[in-house]
Amino acid sequence: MSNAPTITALPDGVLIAIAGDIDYSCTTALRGSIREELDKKPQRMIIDLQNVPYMDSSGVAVLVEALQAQTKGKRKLAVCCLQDKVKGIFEIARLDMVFKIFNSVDEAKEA
Amino acid sequence: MSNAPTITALPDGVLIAIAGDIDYSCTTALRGSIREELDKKPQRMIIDLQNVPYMDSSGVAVLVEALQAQTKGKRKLAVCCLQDKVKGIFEIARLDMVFKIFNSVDEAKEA
Amino acid sequence: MIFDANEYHVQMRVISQPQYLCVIRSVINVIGGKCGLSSTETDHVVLAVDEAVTNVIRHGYKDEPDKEVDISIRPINDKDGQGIEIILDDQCADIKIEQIQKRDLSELKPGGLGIHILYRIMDHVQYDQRPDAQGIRLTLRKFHKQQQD
Amino acid sequence: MIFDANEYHVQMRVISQPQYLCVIRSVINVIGGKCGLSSTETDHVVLAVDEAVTNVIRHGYKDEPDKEVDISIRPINDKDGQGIEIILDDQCADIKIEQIQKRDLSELKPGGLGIHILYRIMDHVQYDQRPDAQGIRLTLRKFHKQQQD
Ligand SMILES: Nc1ncnc2c1ncn2[C@@H]1O[C@H](COP(=O)(O)OP(=O)(O)O)[C@@H](O)[C@H]1O
Ligand SMILES: Nc1ncnc2c1ncn2[C@@H]1O[C@H](COP(=O)(O)OP(=O)(O)O)[C@@H](O)[C@H]1O
Repeated sequence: MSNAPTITALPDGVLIAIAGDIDYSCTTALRGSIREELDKKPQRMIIDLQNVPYMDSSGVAVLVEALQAQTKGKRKLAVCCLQDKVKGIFEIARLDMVFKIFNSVDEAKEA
Repeated sequence: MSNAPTITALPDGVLIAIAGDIDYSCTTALRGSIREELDKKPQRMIIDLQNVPYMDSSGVAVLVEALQAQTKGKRKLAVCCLQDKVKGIFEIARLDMVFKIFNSVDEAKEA
Repeated sequence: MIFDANEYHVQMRVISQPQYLCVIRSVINVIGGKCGLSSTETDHVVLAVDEAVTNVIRHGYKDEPDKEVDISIRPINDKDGQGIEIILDDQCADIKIEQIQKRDLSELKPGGLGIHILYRIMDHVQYDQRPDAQGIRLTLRKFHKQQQD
Repeated sequence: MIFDANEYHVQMRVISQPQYLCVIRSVINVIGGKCGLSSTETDHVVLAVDEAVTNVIRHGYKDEPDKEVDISIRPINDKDGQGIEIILDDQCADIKIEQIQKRDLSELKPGGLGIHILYRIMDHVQYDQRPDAQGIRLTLRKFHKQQQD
Protein backbone atom coordinates (compact mmCIF):
# COMPACT_ATOMS: atom_id res chain seq x y z
CA MET A 1 0.00 0.00 0.00
CA SER A 2 1.98 2.97 -1.18
CA ASN A 3 -0.99 5.26 -1.82
CA ALA A 4 -3.38 6.73 0.70
CA PRO A 5 -6.79 5.00 0.66
CA THR A 6 -9.52 6.53 -1.50
CA ILE A 7 -12.29 7.98 0.65
CA THR A 8 -15.77 8.40 -0.85
CA ALA A 9 -18.79 9.84 0.99
CA LEU A 10 -21.93 7.69 1.11
CA PRO A 11 -25.44 8.96 1.95
CA ASP A 12 -25.13 7.24 5.34
CA GLY A 13 -21.41 7.05 5.86
CA VAL A 14 -18.12 6.45 4.09
CA LEU A 15 -16.47 4.04 1.65
CA ILE A 16 -12.74 3.47 2.12
CA ALA A 17 -10.99 1.78 -0.79
CA ILE A 18 -7.49 0.50 -0.09
CA ALA A 19 -4.99 -0.45 -2.78
CA GLY A 20 -1.84 -2.57 -2.53
CA ASP A 21 -0.40 -5.07 -0.09
CA ILE A 22 -1.20 -4.28 3.54
CA ASP A 23 1.66 -5.12 5.86
CA TYR A 24 3.52 -3.53 8.75
CA SER A 25 5.17 -1.05 6.39
CA CYS A 26 1.88 0.79 5.92
CA THR A 27 -0.43 -0.05 8.81
CA THR A 28 0.52 2.98 10.89
CA ALA A 29 -0.48 5.30 8.06
CA LEU A 30 -3.58 3.23 7.28
CA ARG A 31 -4.66 3.26 10.93
CA GLY A 32 -4.35 7.05 10.88
CA SER A 33 -6.52 7.42 7.76
CA ILE A 34 -9.19 5.10 9.11
CA ARG A 35 -9.24 6.71 12.56
CA GLU A 36 -9.84 10.06 10.96
CA GLU A 37 -13.00 8.64 9.40
CA LEU A 38 -14.02 6.78 12.55
CA ASP A 39 -13.85 10.05 14.46
CA LYS A 40 -16.63 11.40 12.23
CA LYS A 41 -18.83 8.56 13.55
CA PRO A 42 -20.24 7.42 10.19
CA GLN A 43 -23.41 5.31 10.46
CA ARG A 44 -21.85 2.97 7.89
CA MET A 45 -18.21 2.37 7.08
CA ILE A 46 -17.40 0.11 4.14
CA ILE A 47 -13.82 -1.01 3.60
CA ASP A 48 -13.27 -2.08 0.01
CA LEU A 49 -10.38 -4.52 -0.35
CA GLN A 50 -10.74 -5.35 -4.01
CA ASN A 51 -7.32 -3.94 -4.85
CA VAL A 52 -5.57 -5.55 -1.90
CA PRO A 53 -3.80 -8.72 -3.05
CA TYR A 54 -2.25 -9.41 0.35
CA MET A 55 -2.81 -8.57 4.00
CA ASP A 56 -1.10 -9.78 7.16
CA SER A 57 -2.21 -9.65 10.79
CA SER A 58 -1.03 -6.08 11.22
CA GLY A 59 -3.67 -5.16 8.62
CA VAL A 60 -6.26 -7.34 10.31
CA ALA A 61 -5.53 -5.51 13.57
CA VAL A 62 -6.43 -2.18 11.96
CA LEU A 63 -9.74 -3.63 10.75
CA VAL A 64 -10.52 -5.15 14.15
CA GLU A 65 -9.91 -1.75 15.73
CA ALA A 66 -12.33 -0.13 13.31
CA LEU A 67 -14.91 -2.86 13.91
CA GLN A 68 -14.68 -2.35 17.66
CA ALA A 69 -15.03 1.42 17.39
CA GLN A 70 -18.07 1.14 15.14
CA THR A 71 -19.73 -1.63 17.15
CA LYS A 72 -19.23 0.27 20.38
CA GLY A 73 -21.08 3.24 18.88
CA LYS A 74 -23.75 0.92 17.44
CA ARG A 75 -22.65 1.89 13.94
CA LYS A 76 -21.97 -0.44 11.02
CA LEU A 77 -18.73 -1.71 9.56
CA ALA A 78 -18.54 -3.95 6.51
CA VAL A 79 -15.63 -5.18 4.45
CA CYS A 80 -16.06 -6.22 0.86
CA CYS A 81 -14.46 -7.66 -2.26
CA LEU A 82 -11.81 -9.83 -0.59
CA GLN A 83 -9.27 -11.44 -2.89
CA ASP A 84 -8.46 -15.09 -2.22
CA LYS A 85 -5.30 -14.58 -0.20
CA VAL A 86 -7.00 -11.97 1.96
CA LYS A 87 -9.94 -14.32 2.48
CA GLY A 88 -7.32 -16.83 3.58
CA ILE A 89 -6.05 -14.69 6.43
CA PHE A 90 -9.58 -13.94 7.64
CA GLU A 91 -10.15 -17.69 7.80
CA ILE A 92 -6.82 -18.50 9.41
CA ALA A 93 -7.46 -15.81 12.01
CA ARG A 94 -11.04 -17.15 12.35
CA LEU A 95 -12.38 -13.66 11.74
CA ASP A 96 -14.57 -14.63 8.80
CA MET A 97 -17.44 -15.02 11.29
CA VAL A 98 -16.72 -11.80 13.17
CA PHE A 99 -16.73 -9.40 10.25
CA LYS A 100 -19.62 -8.68 7.90
CA ILE A 101 -18.03 -9.63 4.57
CA PHE A 102 -19.69 -8.85 1.22
CA ASN A 103 -18.87 -9.73 -2.35
CA SER A 104 -19.50 -6.26 -3.74
CA VAL A 105 -19.62 -2.65 -2.64
CA ASP A 106 -23.30 -2.56 -3.60
CA GLU A 107 -24.20 -5.45 -1.33
CA ALA A 108 -22.29 -3.79 1.49
CA LYS A 109 -24.21 -0.54 0.91
CA GLU A 110 -27.59 -2.25 1.21
CA ALA A 111 -26.90 -4.50 4.17
CA MET B 1 10.04 -23.04 -18.10
CA SER B 2 9.24 -26.14 -16.11
CA ASN B 3 7.29 -27.93 -18.84
CA ALA B 4 8.56 -29.29 -22.13
CA PRO B 5 7.53 -27.13 -25.11
CA THR B 6 4.34 -28.06 -26.95
CA ILE B 7 5.13 -29.32 -30.45
CA THR B 8 2.43 -29.13 -33.15
CA ALA B 9 2.87 -30.33 -36.73
CA LEU B 10 2.13 -27.80 -39.48
CA PRO B 11 1.46 -28.64 -43.17
CA ASP B 12 4.93 -27.31 -43.99
CA GLY B 13 6.78 -27.67 -40.72
CA VAL B 14 6.43 -27.35 -36.98
CA LEU B 15 5.08 -24.98 -34.33
CA ILE B 16 6.94 -24.95 -31.00
CA ALA B 17 5.10 -23.25 -28.15
CA ILE B 18 7.19 -22.52 -25.06
CA ALA B 19 5.72 -21.66 -21.66
CA GLY B 20 7.38 -20.02 -18.66
CA ASP B 21 10.50 -17.97 -18.01
CA ILE B 22 13.45 -18.96 -20.18
CA ASP B 23 16.74 -18.75 -18.34
CA TYR B 24 19.86 -20.83 -17.83
CA SER B 25 17.94 -23.29 -15.65
CA CYS B 26 16.07 -24.62 -18.67
CA THR B 27 18.01 -23.74 -21.81
CA THR B 28 19.87 -27.05 -21.99
CA ALA B 29 16.57 -28.95 -22.05
CA LEU B 30 15.03 -26.42 -24.44
CA ARG B 31 17.99 -26.64 -26.80
CA GLY B 32 17.54 -30.43 -26.85
CA SER B 33 13.84 -30.20 -27.71
CA ILE B 34 14.45 -27.68 -30.48
CA ARG B 35 17.41 -29.58 -31.95
CA GLU B 36 15.25 -32.66 -32.22
CA GLU B 37 12.86 -30.69 -34.42
CA LEU B 38 15.67 -29.00 -36.36
CA ASP B 39 17.04 -32.45 -37.21
CA LYS B 40 13.81 -33.20 -39.07
CA LYS B 41 14.62 -30.24 -41.34
CA PRO B 42 11.15 -28.59 -41.27
CA GLN B 43 10.54 -26.10 -44.12
CA ARG B 44 9.05 -23.76 -41.53
CA MET B 45 9.70 -23.60 -37.81
CA ILE B 46 7.58 -21.20 -35.77
CA ILE B 47 8.52 -20.52 -32.16
CA ASP B 48 5.54 -19.21 -30.21
CA LEU B 49 6.58 -17.14 -27.19
CA GLN B 50 3.16 -15.93 -26.08
CA ASN B 51 3.44 -17.72 -22.74
CA VAL B 52 7.02 -16.63 -22.09
CA PRO B 53 7.03 -13.65 -19.70
CA TYR B 54 10.82 -13.47 -19.48
CA MET B 55 13.87 -14.56 -21.45
CA ASP B 56 17.57 -13.90 -20.94
CA SER B 57 20.49 -14.21 -23.32
CA SER B 58 20.83 -17.94 -22.72
CA GLY B 59 17.37 -18.26 -24.28
CA VAL B 60 18.28 -15.91 -27.10
CA ALA B 61 21.31 -18.11 -27.81
CA VAL B 62 19.04 -21.12 -28.34
CA LEU B 63 16.93 -19.15 -30.80
CA VAL B 64 20.01 -17.86 -32.66
CA GLU B 65 21.23 -21.43 -32.99
CA ALA B 66 17.90 -22.49 -34.46
CA LEU B 67 17.90 -19.52 -36.83
CA GLN B 68 21.37 -20.39 -38.06
CA ALA B 69 20.50 -24.04 -38.63
CA GLN B 70 17.34 -23.15 -40.55
CA THR B 71 18.99 -20.39 -42.58
CA LYS B 72 21.91 -22.62 -43.51
CA GLY B 73 19.42 -25.17 -44.91
CA LYS B 74 17.45 -22.39 -46.65
CA ARG B 75 14.49 -23.16 -44.42
CA LYS B 76 12.36 -20.68 -42.50
CA LEU B 77 12.35 -19.73 -38.85
CA ALA B 78 9.91 -17.26 -37.34
CA VAL B 79 9.22 -16.23 -33.77
CA CYS B 80 5.88 -14.82 -32.73
CA CYS B 81 3.77 -13.32 -29.94
CA LEU B 82 6.55 -11.70 -27.94
CA GLN B 83 5.57 -10.24 -24.58
CA ASP B 84 6.98 -6.81 -23.75
CA LYS B 85 9.91 -7.91 -21.64
CA VAL B 86 10.94 -10.47 -24.24
CA LYS B 87 10.68 -7.80 -26.95
CA GLY B 88 12.99 -5.78 -24.72
CA ILE B 89 15.78 -8.33 -24.80
CA PHE B 90 15.52 -8.70 -28.58
CA GLU B 91 15.99 -4.94 -28.82
CA ILE B 92 18.77 -4.73 -26.26
CA ALA B 93 20.57 -7.55 -28.07
CA ARG B 94 19.79 -5.79 -31.38
CA LEU B 95 18.27 -8.98 -32.72
CA ASP B 96 14.89 -7.46 -33.55
CA MET B 97 16.22 -6.94 -37.09
CA VAL B 98 17.77 -10.38 -37.44
CA PHE B 99 14.72 -12.49 -36.55
CA LYS B 100 11.44 -12.58 -38.41
CA ILE B 101 9.07 -11.55 -35.63
CA PHE B 102 5.26 -11.78 -35.98
CA ASN B 103 2.37 -10.69 -33.80
CA SER B 104 0.40 -13.91 -34.19
CA VAL B 105 0.89 -17.55 -35.03
CA ASP B 106 -1.35 -17.06 -38.10
CA GLU B 107 0.83 -14.29 -39.50
CA ALA B 108 3.89 -16.45 -38.92
CA LYS B 109 2.23 -19.34 -40.77
CA GLU B 110 1.52 -17.24 -43.87
CA ALA B 111 4.80 -15.40 -44.13
CA MET C 1 26.53 -16.17 6.51
CA ILE C 2 25.41 -18.55 9.17
CA PHE C 3 24.96 -21.80 7.29
CA ASP C 4 26.59 -23.86 4.59
CA ALA C 5 25.09 -22.83 1.26
CA ASN C 6 24.98 -26.47 0.25
CA GLU C 7 22.27 -27.04 2.79
CA TYR C 8 20.61 -23.63 3.08
CA HIS C 9 20.45 -22.78 -0.63
CA VAL C 10 19.27 -19.24 -0.12
CA GLN C 11 20.31 -17.04 2.78
CA MET C 12 19.39 -13.40 3.22
CA ARG C 13 20.30 -10.65 5.60
CA VAL C 14 17.75 -7.87 5.59
CA ILE C 15 17.79 -4.63 7.53
CA SER C 16 15.02 -4.33 10.14
CA GLN C 17 12.71 -2.11 8.11
CA PRO C 18 9.15 -3.09 7.23
CA GLN C 19 9.56 -1.75 3.69
CA TYR C 20 11.58 -4.91 2.94
CA LEU C 21 8.92 -7.37 4.13
CA CYS C 22 7.69 -7.58 0.54
CA VAL C 23 11.17 -8.62 -0.61
CA ILE C 24 11.16 -11.50 1.86
CA ARG C 25 7.64 -12.46 0.78
CA SER C 26 8.65 -12.55 -2.86
CA VAL C 27 11.56 -14.89 -2.09
CA ILE C 28 9.38 -17.34 -0.16
CA ASN C 29 6.75 -17.07 -2.86
CA VAL C 30 9.21 -18.17 -5.55
CA ILE C 31 10.96 -20.85 -3.47
CA GLY C 32 7.80 -22.52 -2.09
CA GLY C 33 7.00 -24.32 -5.33
CA LYS C 34 10.63 -25.40 -5.77
CA CYS C 35 10.39 -27.08 -2.37
CA GLY C 36 7.31 -28.99 -3.51
CA LEU C 37 4.64 -26.91 -1.79
CA SER C 38 1.31 -26.27 -3.52
CA SER C 39 0.51 -22.67 -4.32
CA THR C 40 -1.91 -22.40 -1.38
CA GLU C 41 0.70 -23.87 0.95
CA THR C 42 3.22 -21.39 -0.42
CA ASP C 43 0.82 -18.48 0.18
CA HIS C 44 0.41 -19.61 3.77
CA VAL C 45 4.14 -19.91 4.38
CA VAL C 46 4.62 -16.44 2.90
CA LEU C 47 2.16 -15.14 5.49
CA ALA C 48 3.79 -17.06 8.34
CA VAL C 49 7.25 -15.72 7.54
CA ASP C 50 5.89 -12.20 7.14
CA GLU C 51 4.31 -12.49 10.62
CA ALA C 52 7.50 -13.82 12.15
CA VAL C 53 9.72 -11.13 10.65
CA THR C 54 7.22 -8.42 11.59
CA ASN C 55 7.39 -9.67 15.18
CA VAL C 56 11.18 -9.48 15.18
CA ILE C 57 11.05 -5.91 13.87
CA ARG C 58 8.25 -4.78 16.23
CA HIS C 59 8.83 -6.69 19.42
CA GLY C 60 12.41 -7.85 19.15
CA TYR C 61 13.98 -4.69 17.79
CA LYS C 62 11.20 -2.32 18.95
CA ASP C 63 11.11 -0.77 15.48
CA GLU C 64 14.77 0.21 15.48
CA PRO C 65 15.49 0.50 11.75
CA ASP C 66 19.19 -0.35 11.77
CA LYS C 67 19.21 -3.97 12.97
CA GLU C 68 19.44 -7.20 10.98
CA VAL C 69 17.25 -10.21 10.34
CA ASP C 70 18.86 -13.33 8.88
CA ILE C 71 16.70 -15.70 6.88
CA SER C 72 18.02 -19.10 5.83
CA ILE C 73 16.03 -21.37 3.58
CA ARG C 74 16.47 -25.02 2.72
CA PRO C 75 14.34 -27.49 0.81
CA ILE C 76 13.48 -30.57 2.88
CA ASN C 77 13.25 -33.92 1.19
CA ASP C 78 13.54 -36.76 3.68
CA LYS C 79 11.53 -39.38 5.52
CA ASP C 80 9.21 -36.68 6.93
CA GLY C 81 8.28 -35.67 3.40
CA GLN C 82 8.92 -32.82 1.04
CA GLY C 83 8.81 -29.24 2.18
CA ILE C 84 10.64 -26.14 3.30
CA GLU C 85 12.62 -25.12 6.37
CA ILE C 86 13.09 -21.46 7.16
CA ILE C 87 15.29 -20.24 9.97
CA LEU C 88 15.05 -16.67 11.26
CA ASP C 89 17.91 -15.38 13.37
CA ASP C 90 17.76 -12.06 15.13
CA GLN C 91 20.17 -10.27 17.43
CA CYS C 92 17.71 -9.47 20.20
CA ALA C 93 19.96 -10.53 23.05
CA ASP C 94 17.59 -9.18 25.71
CA ILE C 95 14.50 -11.17 24.64
CA LYS C 96 13.68 -14.39 26.50
CA ILE C 97 11.74 -16.95 24.49
CA GLU C 98 9.17 -17.18 27.33
CA GLN C 99 7.99 -13.69 26.31
CA ILE C 100 6.83 -15.01 22.96
CA GLN C 101 3.30 -16.22 23.60
CA LYS C 102 0.20 -17.20 21.65
CA ARG C 103 -2.84 -15.27 22.84
CA ASP C 104 -6.28 -16.59 23.62
CA LEU C 105 -8.44 -16.08 20.54
CA SER C 106 -11.81 -16.20 22.33
CA GLU C 107 -11.63 -12.50 23.01
CA LEU C 108 -11.68 -10.12 20.03
CA LYS C 109 -8.94 -7.54 20.19
CA PRO C 110 -6.67 -5.90 17.68
CA GLY C 111 -3.34 -7.67 17.54
CA GLY C 112 -2.12 -10.87 19.05
CA LEU C 113 -2.68 -12.98 15.95
CA GLY C 114 0.85 -13.43 14.67
CA ILE C 115 2.04 -16.37 16.77
CA HIS C 116 -1.36 -17.99 16.42
CA ILE C 117 -1.03 -17.81 12.62
CA LEU C 118 2.50 -19.24 12.77
CA TYR C 119 1.32 -22.31 14.65
CA ARG C 120 -1.78 -22.77 12.49
CA ILE C 121 0.20 -22.66 9.26
CA MET C 122 3.52 -24.31 9.99
CA ASP C 123 4.07 -27.97 10.84
CA HIS C 124 7.00 -27.12 13.08
CA VAL C 125 7.58 -23.90 15.05
CA GLN C 126 10.47 -23.71 17.42
CA TYR C 127 11.99 -20.76 19.25
CA ASP C 128 15.48 -21.14 20.70
CA GLN C 129 17.98 -18.84 22.29
CA ARG C 130 20.69 -18.72 19.65
CA PRO C 131 23.67 -20.95 20.33
CA ASP C 132 25.88 -17.90 20.59
CA ALA C 133 23.32 -16.39 22.99
CA GLN C 134 23.09 -13.26 20.88
CA GLY C 135 19.44 -13.46 20.00
CA ILE C 136 16.49 -15.66 19.12
CA ARG C 137 16.38 -18.36 16.47
CA LEU C 138 13.01 -19.35 15.05
CA THR C 139 12.87 -22.58 13.07
CA LEU C 140 9.84 -23.08 10.82
CA ARG C 141 8.97 -26.14 8.72
CA LYS C 142 6.14 -26.84 6.36
CA PHE C 143 5.57 -30.10 4.51
CA HIS C 144 3.56 -30.66 1.39
CA LYS C 145 0.31 -32.55 2.03
CA GLN C 146 -0.97 -34.50 -0.94
CA GLN C 147 -4.68 -33.74 -0.47
CA GLN C 148 -4.15 -29.98 -0.38
CA ASP C 149 -3.08 -29.71 -4.00
CA MET D 1 27.78 -11.23 5.40
CA ILE D 2 30.15 -8.99 3.59
CA PHE D 3 28.70 -5.55 4.17
CA ASP D 4 27.07 -3.50 6.88
CA ALA D 5 23.30 -4.01 6.64
CA ASN D 6 22.84 -0.32 7.25
CA GLU D 7 24.29 0.38 3.86
CA TYR D 8 23.49 -2.76 1.91
CA HIS D 9 19.89 -3.26 3.05
CA VAL D 10 19.46 -6.64 1.44
CA GLN D 11 22.21 -9.21 1.11
CA MET D 12 21.80 -12.71 -0.24
CA ARG D 13 23.95 -15.78 -0.53
CA VAL D 14 22.65 -18.18 -3.14
CA ILE D 15 24.01 -21.57 -4.11
CA SER D 16 25.40 -21.72 -7.67
CA GLN D 17 22.37 -23.42 -9.24
CA PRO D 18 20.42 -21.88 -12.10
CA GLN D 19 17.11 -22.93 -10.53
CA TYR D 20 17.58 -20.03 -8.09
CA LEU D 21 18.06 -17.35 -10.77
CA CYS D 22 14.33 -16.65 -10.55
CA VAL D 23 14.67 -15.98 -6.82
CA ILE D 24 17.32 -13.36 -7.48
CA ARG D 25 15.19 -11.84 -10.24
CA SER D 26 12.20 -11.55 -7.95
CA VAL D 27 14.27 -9.72 -5.34
CA ILE D 28 15.60 -7.18 -7.84
CA ASN D 29 12.13 -6.84 -9.30
CA VAL D 30 10.67 -5.84 -5.92
CA ILE D 31 13.58 -3.62 -4.84
CA GLY D 32 13.93 -1.68 -8.10
CA GLY D 33 10.90 0.49 -7.46
CA LYS D 34 11.95 1.12 -3.85
CA CYS D 35 15.23 2.50 -5.20
CA GLY D 36 13.34 4.91 -7.43
CA LEU D 37 13.68 3.06 -10.75
CA SER D 38 10.80 3.02 -13.21
CA SER D 39 9.29 -0.33 -13.98
CA THR D 40 11.10 -0.55 -17.34
CA GLU D 41 14.38 0.35 -15.67
CA THR D 42 13.70 -2.32 -13.06
CA ASP D 43 12.99 -4.92 -15.76
CA HIS D 44 16.30 -4.07 -17.38
CA VAL D 45 18.25 -4.34 -14.14
CA VAL D 46 16.58 -7.71 -13.46
CA LEU D 47 17.92 -8.89 -16.82
CA ALA D 48 21.39 -7.48 -16.21
CA VAL D 49 21.74 -9.19 -12.83
CA ASP D 50 20.40 -12.45 -14.26
CA GLU D 51 23.07 -12.27 -16.99
CA ALA D 52 25.82 -11.51 -14.49
CA VAL D 53 24.87 -14.34 -12.12
CA THR D 54 24.47 -16.76 -15.03
CA ASN D 55 28.00 -15.88 -16.10
CA VAL D 56 29.36 -16.58 -12.64
CA ILE D 57 27.61 -19.97 -12.58
CA ARG D 58 28.61 -20.93 -16.14
CA HIS D 59 32.03 -19.41 -16.63
CA GLY D 60 33.23 -18.71 -13.12
CA TYR D 61 32.12 -21.92 -11.44
CA LYS D 62 31.87 -23.98 -14.66
CA ASP D 63 28.42 -25.19 -13.60
CA GLU D 64 29.60 -26.65 -10.30
CA PRO D 65 26.39 -26.70 -8.27
CA ASP D 66 27.85 -26.34 -4.78
CA LYS D 67 29.46 -22.88 -4.89
CA GLU D 68 28.14 -19.55 -3.65
CA VAL D 69 27.19 -16.23 -5.15
CA ASP D 70 26.82 -13.24 -2.83
CA ILE D 71 24.53 -10.42 -3.87
CA SER D 72 24.49 -7.15 -1.95
CA ILE D 73 22.00 -4.43 -2.75
CA ARG D 74 21.84 -0.82 -1.67
CA PRO D 75 19.65 2.08 -2.69
CA ILE D 76 21.66 5.05 -3.97
CA ASN D 77 20.47 8.54 -3.26
CA ASP D 78 23.24 11.06 -3.67
CA LYS D 79 24.59 13.76 -5.97
CA ASP D 80 24.69 11.29 -8.87
CA GLY D 81 20.95 10.74 -8.49
CA GLN D 82 18.62 8.04 -7.29
CA GLY D 83 19.15 4.42 -8.15
CA ILE D 84 20.44 1.02 -7.16
CA GLU D 85 23.84 -0.54 -6.57
CA ILE D 86 24.25 -4.29 -6.78
CA ILE D 87 27.49 -6.05 -5.90
CA LEU D 88 28.10 -9.63 -6.94
CA ASP D 89 30.90 -11.50 -5.20
CA ASP D 90 32.03 -14.92 -6.30
CA GLN D 91 34.79 -17.21 -5.10
CA CYS D 92 36.34 -17.94 -8.48
CA ALA D 93 39.91 -17.46 -7.36
CA ASP D 94 41.34 -18.72 -10.67
CA ILE D 95 39.50 -16.24 -12.93
CA LYS D 96 41.33 -13.13 -14.09
CA ILE D 97 39.15 -10.15 -14.89
CA GLU D 98 40.87 -9.84 -18.29
CA GLN D 99 39.04 -13.03 -19.32
CA ILE D 100 35.70 -11.26 -19.04
CA GLN D 101 35.20 -9.65 -22.42
CA LYS D 102 32.40 -8.10 -24.46
CA ARG D 103 32.16 -9.70 -27.87
CA ASP D 104 31.82 -8.02 -31.24
CA LEU D 105 28.13 -7.94 -32.13
CA SER D 106 28.57 -7.53 -35.88
CA GLU D 107 28.76 -11.27 -36.34
CA LEU D 108 25.69 -13.35 -35.48
CA LYS D 109 26.45 -16.27 -33.24
CA PRO D 110 24.74 -17.95 -30.35
CA GLY D 111 26.03 -16.64 -27.06
CA GLY D 112 28.33 -13.78 -26.22
CA LEU D 113 25.55 -11.34 -25.40
CA GLY D 114 25.69 -11.25 -21.60
CA ILE D 115 28.45 -8.70 -21.02
CA HIS D 116 27.13 -6.62 -23.88
CA ILE D 117 23.72 -6.49 -22.18
CA LEU D 118 25.31 -5.57 -18.85
CA TYR D 119 27.04 -2.55 -20.35
CA ARG D 120 24.01 -1.48 -22.36
CA ILE D 121 21.71 -1.57 -19.34
CA MET D 122 23.81 -0.44 -16.39
CA ASP D 123 25.29 3.02 -15.87
CA HIS D 124 28.29 1.56 -14.09
CA VAL D 125 29.89 -1.86 -14.59
CA GLN D 126 33.10 -2.66 -12.82
CA TYR D 127 34.93 -5.94 -12.37
CA ASP D 128 37.57 -6.17 -9.67
CA GLN D 129 39.65 -8.91 -8.15
CA ARG D 130 38.17 -9.16 -4.66
CA PRO D 131 40.17 -7.40 -1.96
CA ASP D 132 40.78 -10.76 -0.29
CA ALA D 133 41.86 -12.09 -3.71
CA GLN D 134 39.42 -14.98 -3.43
CA GLY D 135 37.31 -14.21 -6.42
CA ILE D 136 35.73 -11.56 -8.61
CA ARG D 137 33.62 -8.63 -7.50
CA LEU D 138 31.22 -7.08 -9.99
CA THR D 139 29.78 -3.69 -9.08
CA LEU D 140 26.69 -2.59 -10.99
CA ARG D 141 24.85 0.73 -10.73
CA LYS D 142 21.75 2.04 -12.40
CA PHE D 143 20.28 5.50 -11.94
CA HIS D 144 16.73 6.61 -12.57
CA LYS D 145 16.39 8.85 -15.62
CA GLN D 146 13.49 11.24 -15.51
CA GLN D 147 12.45 10.94 -19.16
CA GLN D 148 12.22 7.16 -19.06
CA ASP D 149 9.25 7.09 -16.70
N1 LIG E 1 10.23 -12.06 17.84
C1 LIG E 1 9.73 -11.65 19.02
N2 LIG E 1 10.53 -11.07 19.92
C2 LIG E 1 10.04 -10.66 21.10
N3 LIG E 1 8.76 -10.80 21.49
C3 LIG E 1 7.91 -11.36 20.64
C4 LIG E 1 8.35 -11.82 19.36
N4 LIG E 1 7.29 -12.36 18.73
C5 LIG E 1 6.24 -12.23 19.58
N5 LIG E 1 6.60 -11.64 20.73
C6 LIG E 1 5.73 -11.37 21.90
O1 LIG E 1 4.57 -12.20 21.77
C7 LIG E 1 3.37 -11.42 21.70
C8 LIG E 1 2.36 -12.06 20.76
O2 LIG E 1 2.79 -11.90 19.41
P1 LIG E 1 1.75 -11.96 18.23
O3 LIG E 1 0.89 -13.17 18.41
O4 LIG E 1 2.47 -11.87 16.96
O5 LIG E 1 0.79 -10.69 18.40
P2 LIG E 1 1.14 -9.14 18.29
O6 LIG E 1 2.42 -9.02 17.55
O7 LIG E 1 -0.01 -8.54 17.56
O8 LIG E 1 1.22 -8.66 19.71
C9 LIG E 1 3.83 -10.04 21.29
O9 LIG E 1 2.95 -9.03 21.72
C10 LIG E 1 5.21 -9.95 21.95
O10 LIG E 1 5.10 -9.57 23.27
N1 LIG F 1 31.80 -14.14 -14.25
C1 LIG F 1 32.66 -14.60 -15.19
N2 LIG F 1 33.69 -15.37 -14.84
C2 LIG F 1 34.54 -15.82 -15.77
N3 LIG F 1 34.45 -15.55 -17.09
C3 LIG F 1 33.45 -14.79 -17.51
C4 LIG F 1 32.51 -14.27 -16.59
N4 LIG F 1 31.62 -13.55 -17.28
C5 LIG F 1 31.99 -13.62 -18.55
N5 LIG F 1 33.10 -14.35 -18.73
C6 LIG F 1 33.83 -14.60 -20.00
O1 LIG F 1 33.41 -13.60 -20.93
C7 LIG F 1 32.80 -14.21 -22.09
C8 LIG F 1 31.66 -13.38 -22.62
O2 LIG F 1 30.55 -13.46 -21.73
P1 LIG F 1 29.10 -13.15 -22.26
O3 LIG F 1 29.12 -11.86 -22.99
O4 LIG F 1 28.17 -13.22 -21.10
O5 LIG F 1 28.74 -14.28 -23.29
P2 LIG F 1 28.57 -15.86 -23.09
O6 LIG F 1 28.32 -16.08 -21.65
O7 LIG F 1 27.39 -16.22 -23.92
O8 LIG F 1 29.83 -16.48 -23.58
C9 LIG F 1 32.40 -15.60 -21.64
O9 LIG F 1 32.33 -16.51 -22.71
C10 LIG F 1 33.48 -15.94 -20.62
O10 LIG F 1 34.62 -16.41 -21.24
